[in-house]
Amino acid sequence: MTQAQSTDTLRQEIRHWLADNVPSGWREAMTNVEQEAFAQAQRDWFRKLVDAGYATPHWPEGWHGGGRSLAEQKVIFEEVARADAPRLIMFFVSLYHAACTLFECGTQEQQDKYLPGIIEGQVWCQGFSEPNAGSDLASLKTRAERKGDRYVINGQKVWSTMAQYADRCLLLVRTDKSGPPQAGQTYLLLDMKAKGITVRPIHQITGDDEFSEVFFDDVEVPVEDRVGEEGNGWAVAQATLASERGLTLVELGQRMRYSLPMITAAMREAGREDDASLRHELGKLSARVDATCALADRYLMRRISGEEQVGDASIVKLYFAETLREFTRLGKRVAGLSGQYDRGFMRGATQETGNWMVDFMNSYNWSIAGGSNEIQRNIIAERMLGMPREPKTWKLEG
Amino acid sequence: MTQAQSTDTLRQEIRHWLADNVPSGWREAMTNVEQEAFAQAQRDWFRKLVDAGYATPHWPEGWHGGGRSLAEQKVIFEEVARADAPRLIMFFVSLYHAACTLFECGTQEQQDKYLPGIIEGQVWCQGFSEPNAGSDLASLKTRAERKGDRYVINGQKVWSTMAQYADRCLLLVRTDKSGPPQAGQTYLLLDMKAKGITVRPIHQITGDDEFSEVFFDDVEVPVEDRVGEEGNGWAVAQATLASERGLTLVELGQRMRYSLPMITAAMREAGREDDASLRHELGKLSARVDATCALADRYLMRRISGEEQVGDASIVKLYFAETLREFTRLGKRVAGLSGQYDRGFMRGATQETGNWMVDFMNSYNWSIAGGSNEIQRNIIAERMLGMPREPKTWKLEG
Amino acid sequence: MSSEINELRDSARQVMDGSGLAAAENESWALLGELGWLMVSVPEEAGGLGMGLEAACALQIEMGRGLATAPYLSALMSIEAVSASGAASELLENLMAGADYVAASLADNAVQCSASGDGVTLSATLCAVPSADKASHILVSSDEVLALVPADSVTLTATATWDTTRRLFEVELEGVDVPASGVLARGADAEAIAAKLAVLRDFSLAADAAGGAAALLDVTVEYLQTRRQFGRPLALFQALKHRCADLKAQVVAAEALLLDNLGRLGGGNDALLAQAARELACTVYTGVGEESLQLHGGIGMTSEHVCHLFLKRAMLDEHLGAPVDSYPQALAAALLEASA
Amino acid sequence: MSSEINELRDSARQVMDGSGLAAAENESWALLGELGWLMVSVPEEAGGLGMGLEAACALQIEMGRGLATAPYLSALMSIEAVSASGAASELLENLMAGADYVAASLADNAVQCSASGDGVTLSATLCAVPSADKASHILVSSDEVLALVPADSVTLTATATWDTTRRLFEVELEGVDVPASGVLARGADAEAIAAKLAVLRDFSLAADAAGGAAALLDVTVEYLQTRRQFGRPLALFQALKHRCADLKAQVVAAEALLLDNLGRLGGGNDALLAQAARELACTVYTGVGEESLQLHGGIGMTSEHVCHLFLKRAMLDEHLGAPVDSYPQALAAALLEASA
Repeated sequence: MTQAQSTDTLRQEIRHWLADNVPSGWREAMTNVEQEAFAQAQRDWFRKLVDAGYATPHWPEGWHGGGRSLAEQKVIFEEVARADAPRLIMFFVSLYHAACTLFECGTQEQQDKYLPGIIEGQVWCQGFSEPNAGSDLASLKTRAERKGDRYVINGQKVWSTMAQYADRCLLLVRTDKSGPPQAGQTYLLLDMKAKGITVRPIHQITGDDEFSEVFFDDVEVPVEDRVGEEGNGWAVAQATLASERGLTLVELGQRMRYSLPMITAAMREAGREDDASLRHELGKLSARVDATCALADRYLMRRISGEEQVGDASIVKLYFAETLREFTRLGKRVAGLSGQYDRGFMRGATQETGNWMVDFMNSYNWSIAGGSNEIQRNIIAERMLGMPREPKTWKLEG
Repeated sequence: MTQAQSTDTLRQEIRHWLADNVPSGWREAMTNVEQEAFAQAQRDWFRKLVDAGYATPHWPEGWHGGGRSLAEQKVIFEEVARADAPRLIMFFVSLYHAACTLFECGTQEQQDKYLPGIIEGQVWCQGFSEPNAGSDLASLKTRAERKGDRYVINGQKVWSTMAQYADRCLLLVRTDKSGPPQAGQTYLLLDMKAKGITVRPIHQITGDDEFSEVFFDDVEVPVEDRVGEEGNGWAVAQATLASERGLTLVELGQRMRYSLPMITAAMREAGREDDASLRHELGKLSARVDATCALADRYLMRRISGEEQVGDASIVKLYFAETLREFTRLGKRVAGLSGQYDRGFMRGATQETGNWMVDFMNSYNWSIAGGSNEIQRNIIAERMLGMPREPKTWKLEG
Repeated sequence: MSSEINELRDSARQVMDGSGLAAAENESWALLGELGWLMVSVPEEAGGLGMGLEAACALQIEMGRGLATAPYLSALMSIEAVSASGAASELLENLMAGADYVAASLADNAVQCSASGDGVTLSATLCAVPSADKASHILVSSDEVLALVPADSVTLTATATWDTTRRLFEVELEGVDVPASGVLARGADAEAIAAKLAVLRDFSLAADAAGGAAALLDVTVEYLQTRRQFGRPLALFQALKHRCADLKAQVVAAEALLLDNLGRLGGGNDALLAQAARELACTVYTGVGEESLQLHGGIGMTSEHVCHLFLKRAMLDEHLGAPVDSYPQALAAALLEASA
Repeated sequence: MSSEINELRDSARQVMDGSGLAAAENESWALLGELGWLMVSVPEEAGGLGMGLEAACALQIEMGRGLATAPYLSALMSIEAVSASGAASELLENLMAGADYVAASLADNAVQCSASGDGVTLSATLCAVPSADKASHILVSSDEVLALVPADSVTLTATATWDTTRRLFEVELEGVDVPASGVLARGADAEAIAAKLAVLRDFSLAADAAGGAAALLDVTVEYLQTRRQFGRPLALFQALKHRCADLKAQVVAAEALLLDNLGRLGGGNDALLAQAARELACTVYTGVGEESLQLHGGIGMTSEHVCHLFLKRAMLDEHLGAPVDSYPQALAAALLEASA
């Protein structure tokens, strides 16, 4: 069987499976509900996907569902988008970030200890971002002091997805203040039930609270839960961040493409399907949406063929974020006053709810988080175009 | 008579005068002609305007046509725009830059020596900009060495309007290399017939050649033709640049407003006057054009009332340049393929020729020259919004 | 703008600053009456201050800046309607004092009107009626009729928007009989007043947007000055500086057009002047809102920071008045007609 | 893109580099024939290289990058027409070798066609026909008829555009009688071939734009690296860096869409794939052109610098093919239809 045949077969399989298994009406069911209802729905959907073998295609052969090629993984993401299935928001960190970090950088003991729990549904969260750091990961301030066979943690993390439901946390801490900011960082696996941890949900402007702040007050982590060497945390974190390898943007691009009919529907609802002005913008947008998908696809292909170059990922993310903004902006324009009504928040719905103000606001998740558009532009300018980096030292006038 | 009555009377007067005197069909007559024909037309129009007293309203009372208030000057510029009269491109430097510099900073002897010649039609050019300096006026490199009662000039200037027709030049040179770049500059009045001067017209992308490079090879200037003290040239140059006090942008804004019918005409010609998409853009543009005029007007009023603040002028220029770009872009879109045909160059026509590619390219004169958009943004950010200036010293990484 | 209006604006800013960015509606409504802001544009002979639309807009700029919660524009529209129709002066006095509130829709609505004895029978769904639950009457305005409908004869539905600084309602009239005493004007008179109300509405929305945009830009620049990243203040990064400069130019331009067009009122093209001001100011406000959120980064995504309040108000302002795209269409139509 | 096509593209770039940015038309035309570039997309059974539209576009990208002067697209359209109609193989051979040139219009044109004996009588004004003065025949294509008209039976008018890298003509046919031998196809066959020609044309314009945009951005970044102002290289200013980064993302996106859509050909929506690629690439090219001129400052305004050549070609590319605004309209119509 050729590779193309194999992905075609998989595509048919998962398409049928999704048709039978995607919870019907999940968007409506997730509107204006408490977070626990969403968490339960996530657990149910996780169980189904895991059991069917579609949640762990990127795990090594031998693990349940594992051993799929990147091309096959892409098919799964595409079909999930096509079926408008829920995203596994609560388990993304465990399935991708935690698992890939363990496979790449963890010891055999760590793998044996944690990977089975992930398949069983343990929730992990990420503890990288800090307040007032924005996209400046290197400025990390949360301290870990070595005391015997433990690290003692003090500090604060922020923007941790579903941290209030998390069993464990991928934690990046500072163990050494001397030297350049990227050095002196250490990577720990933290038990979220440990003493001294406080989780406080962040109230977002959409009404959502999927992100949290996490506070650490003398929290102890055994040394055996350190990944990599002390001081090598930055490198391990890069492995974590690279774990989804562009699959998310393949999925999000496809979701956006499949959502274009939301705009045509809104035009019809407003009786403006023949409005040349809206059609002009819609046509321009549709070419951009197609280009977003093409970029994401080609990026993944380059990863598969090992031709990825520095900055490629930045272009995909920047272009997606800007196109998504335009997408939601046009929807908002078409919807008019009715698009301004607060119809409640749909949990886990990303930015394709048709509640245009929510979709518009959620589009900022992609232009700000995970390296803002501004950071991506720096990377593209400096590392692809070879323009000089921001000066390291500088002095103001006067 | 109140001020409002006085400007109303003037408005009626000049409106009638322009109706009788604007050379009919001047745009057609200036299309695809040699520069000498344009120069002659400028001379003729200059003579008419001077004789009628409309060329020197900003000169002090006692001079022919002088003693008009800024409000009255504004009326003249507005009516010239409304009548689509030619701009006095070849004489703008003499009437405004040279004259105002002499009135403000010149000695009595210099005023007596040069001002009558200006009224008689002497052409002046400006020698401020230098190659590779862009908007960085302070980086001035053209040298002047004092030798007895003369300065000896060596170097090069660029972007000098109609320099090949100029009798004299307002020249900014460096007399001292030590100290900060804005110091050590000296302001001279140069005889363009002096030995050692070479003028080379610049071929512009529009086919025009109204700007020139000017080369100086041991050119001598008598010390009595220095304006202000040696080393004080920067301050004198500021007086030169401030001389038109926002009147140009009042005129250009009005010209743009009066040119909006060029776009509606193009829509009709293309049979697209009912196209909602074009109407949408036209409507948005028209609000911006109105705002450009409002900005220019209010800026001038603040100058009159002494309330001008630093950065005000930058906003007017930046907003005009960007709106003009949009104006020409929309015209180009409406005109379609026919807008791409090279219909020849119309001399002295600024950017309202309806030959949309020319108008589009000419719009860059306003976003690049006289302090580029980028410089204006720096000024607005730093001096109005109080954001930090670009670091004075800096060091690249690595 | 005259010095009288400049003074009014300065004092308004002090008031708005005093009550914080967004005083509670009850509190600020009482203040509106006390300060006489509801009577600024009513002619002196009708008991008002006679300072015209310029004064009302000056106040609205400051209320936009301060994210005011009181239904000022709606109240002004009713006051204008009552004043223009020459109706009972007692009602007008109560309205100007803030003792009574008649709510007006901030949207374009279809109204069905039929004669019924001396009065009329009205059916309509009025959108975007602010604080209708506090109103004694609802103003119904169309090109046919201008009427006051008692609040207890209509059905109110709260239509919450994302902008929590204002409370909008949908008002349903199902064949409501209005006696002659409730009919302020009919026919050409009603049409003329409806046109005046649209001018007031569009200019006021422009003013709210101009004020809000300016305030939000201030907030954003201050944030960039304070916040450090990569070892330096964000305000040092030229890319961010240039974006702020562009926003500043747009904000100043929107205010310039607003004030300039207010100064040109009465020349026979009031509707267009208002529409142009509204179009530009609301476009600028949403643009500033969009950019400001991005420039704030994560903190702007939290409801703790004030940024989103401006953004949401900007978005709602843009969709109040006539349908958003009708503004550029109207401006273009006028140009095409003028050059026909 | 297959490795075969990558190789073709690499070699094309070497050729274009070798002949400078814009080789003279005569010179480069001869080269086109020699290198076999005119036969890349002709099926092997018809004597071509059978590498499809992807190969033609790969070459066009490089020709856009190098501001090529030869009428490649026009020639390819004629070759495609002759090849698709199965006409005399001798003609096809000559065309593929570059020994003969049949010029095709790069615009949409109205053609009047009436039967005349075995042949047809044609009247039309064909716009944007490149290098028509060098052609033996003019290709006339419509939904009714596909024909070759001898160049001596038409009137040519040079229509100089600002883009001096290409020479366009208007071709006037006033009731020209074309014998049956000159009629390549009629009715449904003609319509099908016209549709194929439009796909070739739109993809090729996209390719020219994608190549030109990438090259111009390179030129611009290099300029910023070299040029110093205020004591530092312009490339150090973050505001300029960010603008270049945005352009880079757009250029890469336009090429991605072009190549992706080429890879999807044959699925029944070829026209839309071509239109989307054309729409995005030409929009990006003009955008890069506009920004590049600004980023170059004064030097970009002089004809000494290469910047304006790209800008003018970008603007012309955008107005070749169907009318500029018809592209987004077509894409929107397809979406509305699909969701009806």
